[in-house]
Amino acid sequence: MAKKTKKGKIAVDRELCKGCHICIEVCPNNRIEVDESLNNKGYSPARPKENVSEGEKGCVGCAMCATVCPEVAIEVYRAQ
Amino acid sequence: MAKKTKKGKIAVDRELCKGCHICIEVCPNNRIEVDESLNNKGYSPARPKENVSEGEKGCVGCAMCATVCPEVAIEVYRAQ
Amino acid sequence: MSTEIEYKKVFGRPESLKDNPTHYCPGCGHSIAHRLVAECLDEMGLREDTIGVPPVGCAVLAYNYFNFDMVEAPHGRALAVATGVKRVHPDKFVLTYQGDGDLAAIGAAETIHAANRGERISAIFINNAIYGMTGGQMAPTTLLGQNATTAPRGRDARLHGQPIDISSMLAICGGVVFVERCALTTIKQIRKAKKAIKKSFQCQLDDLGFSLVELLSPCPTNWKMPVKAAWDWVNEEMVKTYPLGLIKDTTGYEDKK
Amino acid sequence: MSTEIEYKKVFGRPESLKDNPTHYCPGCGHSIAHRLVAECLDEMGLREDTIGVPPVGCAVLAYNYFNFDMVEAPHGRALAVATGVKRVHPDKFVLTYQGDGDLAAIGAAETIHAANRGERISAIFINNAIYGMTGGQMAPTTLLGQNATTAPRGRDARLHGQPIDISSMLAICGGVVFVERCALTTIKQIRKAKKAIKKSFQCQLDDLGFSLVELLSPCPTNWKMPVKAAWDWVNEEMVKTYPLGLIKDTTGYEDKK
Amino acid sequence: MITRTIFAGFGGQGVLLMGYVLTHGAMHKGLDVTYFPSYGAEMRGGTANCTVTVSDKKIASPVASNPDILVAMNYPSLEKFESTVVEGGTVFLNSSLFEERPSRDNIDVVPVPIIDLAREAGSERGGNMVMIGTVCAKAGLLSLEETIKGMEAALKGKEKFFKANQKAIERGFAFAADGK
Amino acid sequence: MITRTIFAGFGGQGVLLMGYVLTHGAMHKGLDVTYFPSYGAEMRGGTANCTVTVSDKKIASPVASNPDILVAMNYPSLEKFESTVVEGGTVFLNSSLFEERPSRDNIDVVPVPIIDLAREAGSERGGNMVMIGTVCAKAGLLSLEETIKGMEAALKGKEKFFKANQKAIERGFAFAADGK
Amino acid sequence: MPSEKMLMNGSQTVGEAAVRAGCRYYFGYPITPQNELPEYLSARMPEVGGTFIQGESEVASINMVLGASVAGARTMTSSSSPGISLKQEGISYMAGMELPAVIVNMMRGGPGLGNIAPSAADYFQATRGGAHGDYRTPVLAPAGGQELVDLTFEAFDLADKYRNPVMLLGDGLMGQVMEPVVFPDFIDLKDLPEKDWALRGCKGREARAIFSMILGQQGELYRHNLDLQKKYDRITAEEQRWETKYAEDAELIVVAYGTAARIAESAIEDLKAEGINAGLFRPISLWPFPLPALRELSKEIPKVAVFELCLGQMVEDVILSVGERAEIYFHGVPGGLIPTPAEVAEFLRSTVKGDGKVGRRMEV
Amino acid sequence: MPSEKMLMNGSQTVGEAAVRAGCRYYFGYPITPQNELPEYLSARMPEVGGTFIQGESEVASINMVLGASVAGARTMTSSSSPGISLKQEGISYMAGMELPAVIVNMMRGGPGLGNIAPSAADYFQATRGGAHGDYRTPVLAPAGGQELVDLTFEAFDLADKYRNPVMLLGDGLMGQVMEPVVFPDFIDLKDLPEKDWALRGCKGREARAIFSMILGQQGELYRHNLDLQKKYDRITAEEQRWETKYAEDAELIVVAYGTAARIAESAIEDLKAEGINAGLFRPISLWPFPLPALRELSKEIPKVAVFELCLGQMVEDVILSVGERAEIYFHGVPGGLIPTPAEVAEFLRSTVKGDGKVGRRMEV
Ligand SMILES: Cc1ncc(C[n+]2csc(CCOP(=O)(O)OP(=O)(O)O)c2C)c(N)n1
Ligand SMILES: Cc1ncc(C[n+]2csc(CCOP(=O)(O)OP(=O)(O)O)c2C)c(N)n1
Ligand code: SF4
Ligand code: SF4
Ligand code: SF4
Ligand code: SF4
Ligand code: SF4
Ligand code: SF4
Ligand SMILES: [Mg+2]
Ligand SMILES: [Mg+2]
Repeated sequence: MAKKTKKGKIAVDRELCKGCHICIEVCPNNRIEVDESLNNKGYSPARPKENVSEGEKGCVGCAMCATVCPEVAIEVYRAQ
Repeated sequence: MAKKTKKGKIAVDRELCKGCHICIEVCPNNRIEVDESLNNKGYSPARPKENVSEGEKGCVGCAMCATVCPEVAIEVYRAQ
Repeated sequence: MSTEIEYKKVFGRPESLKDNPTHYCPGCGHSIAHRLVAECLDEMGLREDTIGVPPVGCAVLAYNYFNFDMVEAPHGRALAVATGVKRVHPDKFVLTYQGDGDLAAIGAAETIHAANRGERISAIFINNAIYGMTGGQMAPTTLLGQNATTAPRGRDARLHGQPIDISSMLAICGGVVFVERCALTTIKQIRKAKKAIKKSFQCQLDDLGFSLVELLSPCPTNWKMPVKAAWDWVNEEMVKTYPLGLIKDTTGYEDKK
Repeated sequence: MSTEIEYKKVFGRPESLKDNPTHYCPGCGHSIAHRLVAECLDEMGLREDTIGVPPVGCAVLAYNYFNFDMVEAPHGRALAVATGVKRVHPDKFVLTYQGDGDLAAIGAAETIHAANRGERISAIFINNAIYGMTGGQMAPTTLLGQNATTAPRGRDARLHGQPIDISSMLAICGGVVFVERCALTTIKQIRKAKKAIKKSFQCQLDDLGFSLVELLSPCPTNWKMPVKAAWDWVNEEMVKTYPLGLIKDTTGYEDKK
Repeated sequence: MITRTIFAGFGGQGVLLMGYVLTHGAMHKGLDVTYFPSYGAEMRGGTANCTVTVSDKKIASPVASNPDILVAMNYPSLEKFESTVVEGGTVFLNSSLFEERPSRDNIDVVPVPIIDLAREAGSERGGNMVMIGTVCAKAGLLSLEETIKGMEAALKGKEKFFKANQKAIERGFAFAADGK
Repeated sequence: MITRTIFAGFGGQGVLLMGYVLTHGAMHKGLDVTYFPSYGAEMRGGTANCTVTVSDKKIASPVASNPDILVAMNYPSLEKFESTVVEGGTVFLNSSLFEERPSRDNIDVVPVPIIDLAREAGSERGGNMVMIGTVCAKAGLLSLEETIKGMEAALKGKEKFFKANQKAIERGFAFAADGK
Repeated sequence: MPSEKMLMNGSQTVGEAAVRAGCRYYFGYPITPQNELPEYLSARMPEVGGTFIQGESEVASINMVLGASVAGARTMTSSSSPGISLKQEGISYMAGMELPAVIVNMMRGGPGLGNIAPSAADYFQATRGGAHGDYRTPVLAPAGGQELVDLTFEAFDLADKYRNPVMLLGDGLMGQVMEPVVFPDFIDLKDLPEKDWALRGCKGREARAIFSMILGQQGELYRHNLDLQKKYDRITAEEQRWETKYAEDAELIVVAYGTAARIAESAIEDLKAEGINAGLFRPISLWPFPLPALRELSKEIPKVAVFELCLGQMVEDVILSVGERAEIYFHGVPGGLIPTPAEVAEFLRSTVKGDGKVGRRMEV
Repeated sequence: MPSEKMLMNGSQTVGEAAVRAGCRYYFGYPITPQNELPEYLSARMPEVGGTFIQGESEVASINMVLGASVAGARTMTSSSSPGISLKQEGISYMAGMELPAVIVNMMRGGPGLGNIAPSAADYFQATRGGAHGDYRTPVLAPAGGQELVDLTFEAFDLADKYRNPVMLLGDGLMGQVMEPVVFPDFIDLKDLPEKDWALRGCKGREARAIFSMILGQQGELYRHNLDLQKKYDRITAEEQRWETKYAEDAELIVVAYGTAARIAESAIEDLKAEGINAGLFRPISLWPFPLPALRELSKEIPKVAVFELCLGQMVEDVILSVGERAEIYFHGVPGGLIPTPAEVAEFLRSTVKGDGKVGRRMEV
């Protein structure tokens, strides 16, 4: 499991995020979820999932989420 | 000769005419000439030739002259 | 001399033209275009139902020659004015008559959007590749290399861009049903032009949409050419940049025949 | 828990974008387009040589987000302003960023003539089929049947005309060397869009002429749709009226490769 | 008698609708009324507010220098408008959302736990209706019937919401009457 | 001394050029001068005229109420301007073209057979040059040299016409001197 | 039958009033803060058999109006400041061609794009003619609410009566404020005075043209201008409109129009408590400006306080009216902020005291 | 080195003067009677490494000017009345964005298309701002000839000094009249004051934007307007220009500008013979209007006669200057006819006699 998460990771700036949730739509590995607690602008931002459940792939750092994010709220990292 | 002229004839309004002489260019039968005496606007108007010389056709009423005349200065008549 | 022959007038002044002599220069295409428009209106019985919109350009005084109702539009706005007229009188016949500067430069937006809305208007577009009225400045349609008072070394693609083909651009608009380009400088083309104008008028009568007839027209004065040379220049040079013929036709008229 | 893994940032904010949060609505295409433009400028090393001209439209405040010099143009006149800038600074990089109302309605004449002159300018054209900033009025690009606050029963061809395809019209102009239409609503298209923008920038750097990239862009707010539905609507409906892909390319770039 | 009320809050809180309800109710009551909305710039987002002036005489200015009543649906609105309220005026607070209270002591403060009350009335989303009910009742602007009329006029065409809203308004009136 | 001259005639008669010659000549002489052309509307055709004012002091109005000199190259111009000429002023007429004469008797009239004189000078098309020569000489506006200078300045770039024009101007001066 | 009392914002009010006044042709281009007007009409026009067209620009729209007017219809356009600037050429043409139409300007902050807060900085443009040539357009300045209804009707009537464009000058605040209004019944289009000059095709008469280019060399344009001037003089004599309030025994008269007048009126009312007796002079027609009425008033009242939502434009007309008859004070709030009655009250207090703290004394 | 004396018409004169004043970017659209200006520059600009572009319209041209100005260049456009009306929106933007440029208006007869005879009916538009918003543009009114050269130079300097568009207001007659002129030497572009606000890419500094939309809710636009107003006040204080002639011991002062002033001057000279001592007050800056100077003068001279090539626009500024200090008479000739000195003389005689035959007494 730990291994799975090592390929990539993302960081979401919860104050830049506008809660459009398009990133959640596009993530091929279902690595993003809605954070119900509102940010300062009153949106429910996206956040990376903490844990990878059984049968799921971890974040692969493919940057598809960041590619669609209208707010440039997502940074993507890839394991070296 | 007289017969030749009977097919058609034209009348040029010398005051409407602006002396562009395009009608002279297009007449297939060379039936129009320049009238050197100026009209009131100072142009040398066109006029139908009086006589048909040997070897020439008379006016056939084809209206090619009138078709190109920018000033609608030419009326065309055809023999009945 | 000989016995009187009976003659019948086969060519004369159409009723839709007044008797006034024009102010156009000798050999100018405007007056031919006027006559063609007038003949078509006569033959289609439209004169009394017509409201025309002349341009600001050499034809600004067209209302002195055309024998039907006319309203002057500001430079370039003929098709916006015509839109207002036509929307109030959908049952009347509305035409604009515009030069290349008027229709394609300052009026480009009004032209495109009236066309695109498919306004039931017939536009007569006089392309003489120059600003006639103001004394020979460059038009958007001026040919490459052609001199103009504001392009004294000739039109240069790098500096001024290439001549614009607005008719083809309009053809892309959905509301446009008929566009044809003719010349006013040969008998054949003059006759074709008349046919095209009639067809454009028919489009309006049949409520099909917007139509336009582009007429390549000599301006001997500002081209600084003798009349004959100007006419030849249309036939030999202008047509290279502006090929004659049908540009768009979705009327289905030909099919019917 | 486990040994630290070394991570490298593979996606972040380009330098040509400031840190300010945008005022755009959630799911709006404008912000994606901003990022793509910024990334291209970064990657091509152009940021410090760029002067941008935003529109009057939702992107009127683009200078709060773009991290390069910008000058505001009156509504529709971005390409005229850009012409002035570029003629003074032929060695700088000049781009406009315009909405459909700005570029294709009020600015149609300025757009066409800057394009036709072949101004060495790159135009980014955000087609969201609506007037975003002013609250959802009909745009010239609004689809047939699409509702707008000034077309409450939906756009109707007879009354409003059909959606205009200005990109194809521009392609007819001699001065235009490259036009491509992309969407901002799939990963694939976003990547294509970036490529197209880069190519357009290259045209300017190579002094080839005018180029434009049209970007189909969602406006969830004025389409009154949830974000996802708006994105889908671009991919499923808008593309029918505005087919994606290359519209004109006389750069010869591909041939070289 | 002229009463000027400012309703202020986030975009989605139904601030403008509260103003509508009061405006329509006042018109039905035969009063003169002006409603003046204020959005941010030409874009979305940020806060919204509106000023409703109700009077038994012809109203001159629709703009208020100093409102008699402030309805603050979020804290930024309280901060922004608190100081403008007339001495002896009233501030209604959305106490479901924030704890802060005005620092002035020459105004009446009425915290309204709108979410709780709305929930009691059957629909959590009716907080703004609870609030307008409380305001109208407490300030004696409109009777219950007039307020409901106002709501119905403001929402003409959306009849399906009438019932729930009426309940919420009634809850607001009840709260105004006995403070719970 | 201020002298105002109106040159008037058909478009093709070189009316504006006569004005140019006088204007340039006067400038070379060190005088102040204004040249004011007047065409028809934005179209071609019709008549043209220009007003040239020459003065040893700074000139105020370039528009003349009453010219001292009228040069009428055709009859319509005579008709139009005759009445405006000051008492004691001079009218120069293109007597090659028309027979009519002014009806006033408080002005000097100088008919100039410009075509004949031009032909004598070697070129029928130099009528306007004959005329400007006659006018400058008769009215004492410019010397022969100054007039020729004026012509050369006015036609800069068209040096091939200088010689013929000079001859025509000289013919005009001669005509002014002896009336033939 | 007049309508029930209805709650509408100012933009919608003008829209409904226009329809009832017989306007069936609207052409306009969106711009905040008046979009509710075209939006309202886009839905309303089809209901009454009228036409709504969103032009491709303000320039196109005013020229569509020109066309509809020449065709004989009651027609209207609307915009806000930058858009009105673009219509100037068209307005000058319509004035020259003597074509009636109503042009609505809901002014916003400028110059340039400015912002969408209310403003009154287009007074010069409206009253002096922002375009070229000697022309004038009557300018009516409602103070909102019911007056928007009444003056919309009047605007169409004046336009037809004098064959001239008429401007209705509001502002962004007025466009957005909602108030109860009552609409008169629909005018029956058949009851409108016949426009025998309009163009409808020349059946049964000579062909006719309407134009503004007048080329004759015999002073034809000169005479046309003198004729227009006579018309403008007639309008000046007959169409001045204003309102005074609390003017008897006032020690001070406030001159303000539109939204500014309403704010000022509240300030005046508030000041009564302090024993300050200020009156209000509210020009309703800005051109023709009610100069004689203000002049008369200024003979009796020692101080005139001018309050504008701009940095001083109408104040010139006040000076032209008042001259040295009374002291003139000015306070202006430029675009971007909405002033309150309290701010105006400060100005009036300062004017009474003559302490120069708010506003300034105009040298005359 | 200054040029030789050259004979040029007014339009060409402005063109050559602009080039020598450092203008290298001209954008304009043809319109009579000023076509010789763009035509001249279309040939001249390439000779000096400058750019001439014929815009597709007046609207496009003014916005190209905006772009060239923001890029830091001296730039100019020109037109005649209807074309200037179309530039109004752009001028308001440039004023709001504080961008320098020179705008030339060779006025023609209006309203609408009117005709191409000279006129001065765009005075209101030029001096009050024909567009929206509280803005002003300095307006210089040459009387032709050498002054066209001098004021073209001044116009560029003023524009740069105050970062504001400046208008050069001539007319069709002035554009066509040929006179001897002398041009100063070319300004070395390197000697022009550095424009550190211009946009040239952000190398070595923060990115920067120039705009007129000012949205802040804290009165940012309000403050921007107050700052602009301060600039306008400074211009008003420092940039008034006028000329008086024959004013000592005059019984009558004629106020006229541009072509009208030259015609009036001849009339004044002609009247000396009749023993009528009239003086001339010629405003050269129309905005700022030389109000204090005229006011001073009017304290000593009992009658002021205003002569305009329009139906009365500057006369308002004269009234604002003179008030009741002197009797004010007005005579105007609208577009379409060129008045002669004799006509003006008639007006002045009538003014002296007070017989009201030509012109009219203004009520003040
Ligand atoms: C707003 C405005 N701009 C410019 C002009 C000057 N103008 C009159 S006609 C014309 C162009 C004429 O050219 P075109 O339209 O090609 O017509 P043509 O004379 O060649 O037939 C121009 C620029 C004007 N009258 N109004
Ligand atoms: C001269 C002028 N007319 C109208 C407006 C109002 N206006 C601002 S943005 C806009 C249209 C915006 O639509 P679009 O260009 O499609 O941009 P979007 O907001 O959709 O991105 C309009 C009409 C204006 N500011 N100036
Ligand atoms: S795509 Fe971006 S803005 Fe949208 S929810 Fe995800 S992180 Fe937030
Ligand atoms: S980088 Fe790829 S896998 Fe990781 S969260 Fe984003 S879309 Fe999902
Ligand atoms: S074509 Fe017509 S105008 Fe030309 S010369 Fe012949 S008759 Fe005259
Ligand atoms: S009708 Fe035909 S044949 Fe007769 S003159 Fe004309 S062109 Fe010649
Ligand atoms: S200038 Fe040209 S277009 Fe105009 S009338 Fe003369 S020839 Fe015709
Ligand atoms: S209104 Fe539409 S285009 Fe404008 S920011 Fe919102 S979603 Fe984007
Ligand atoms: Mg042309
Ligand atoms: Mg859009």
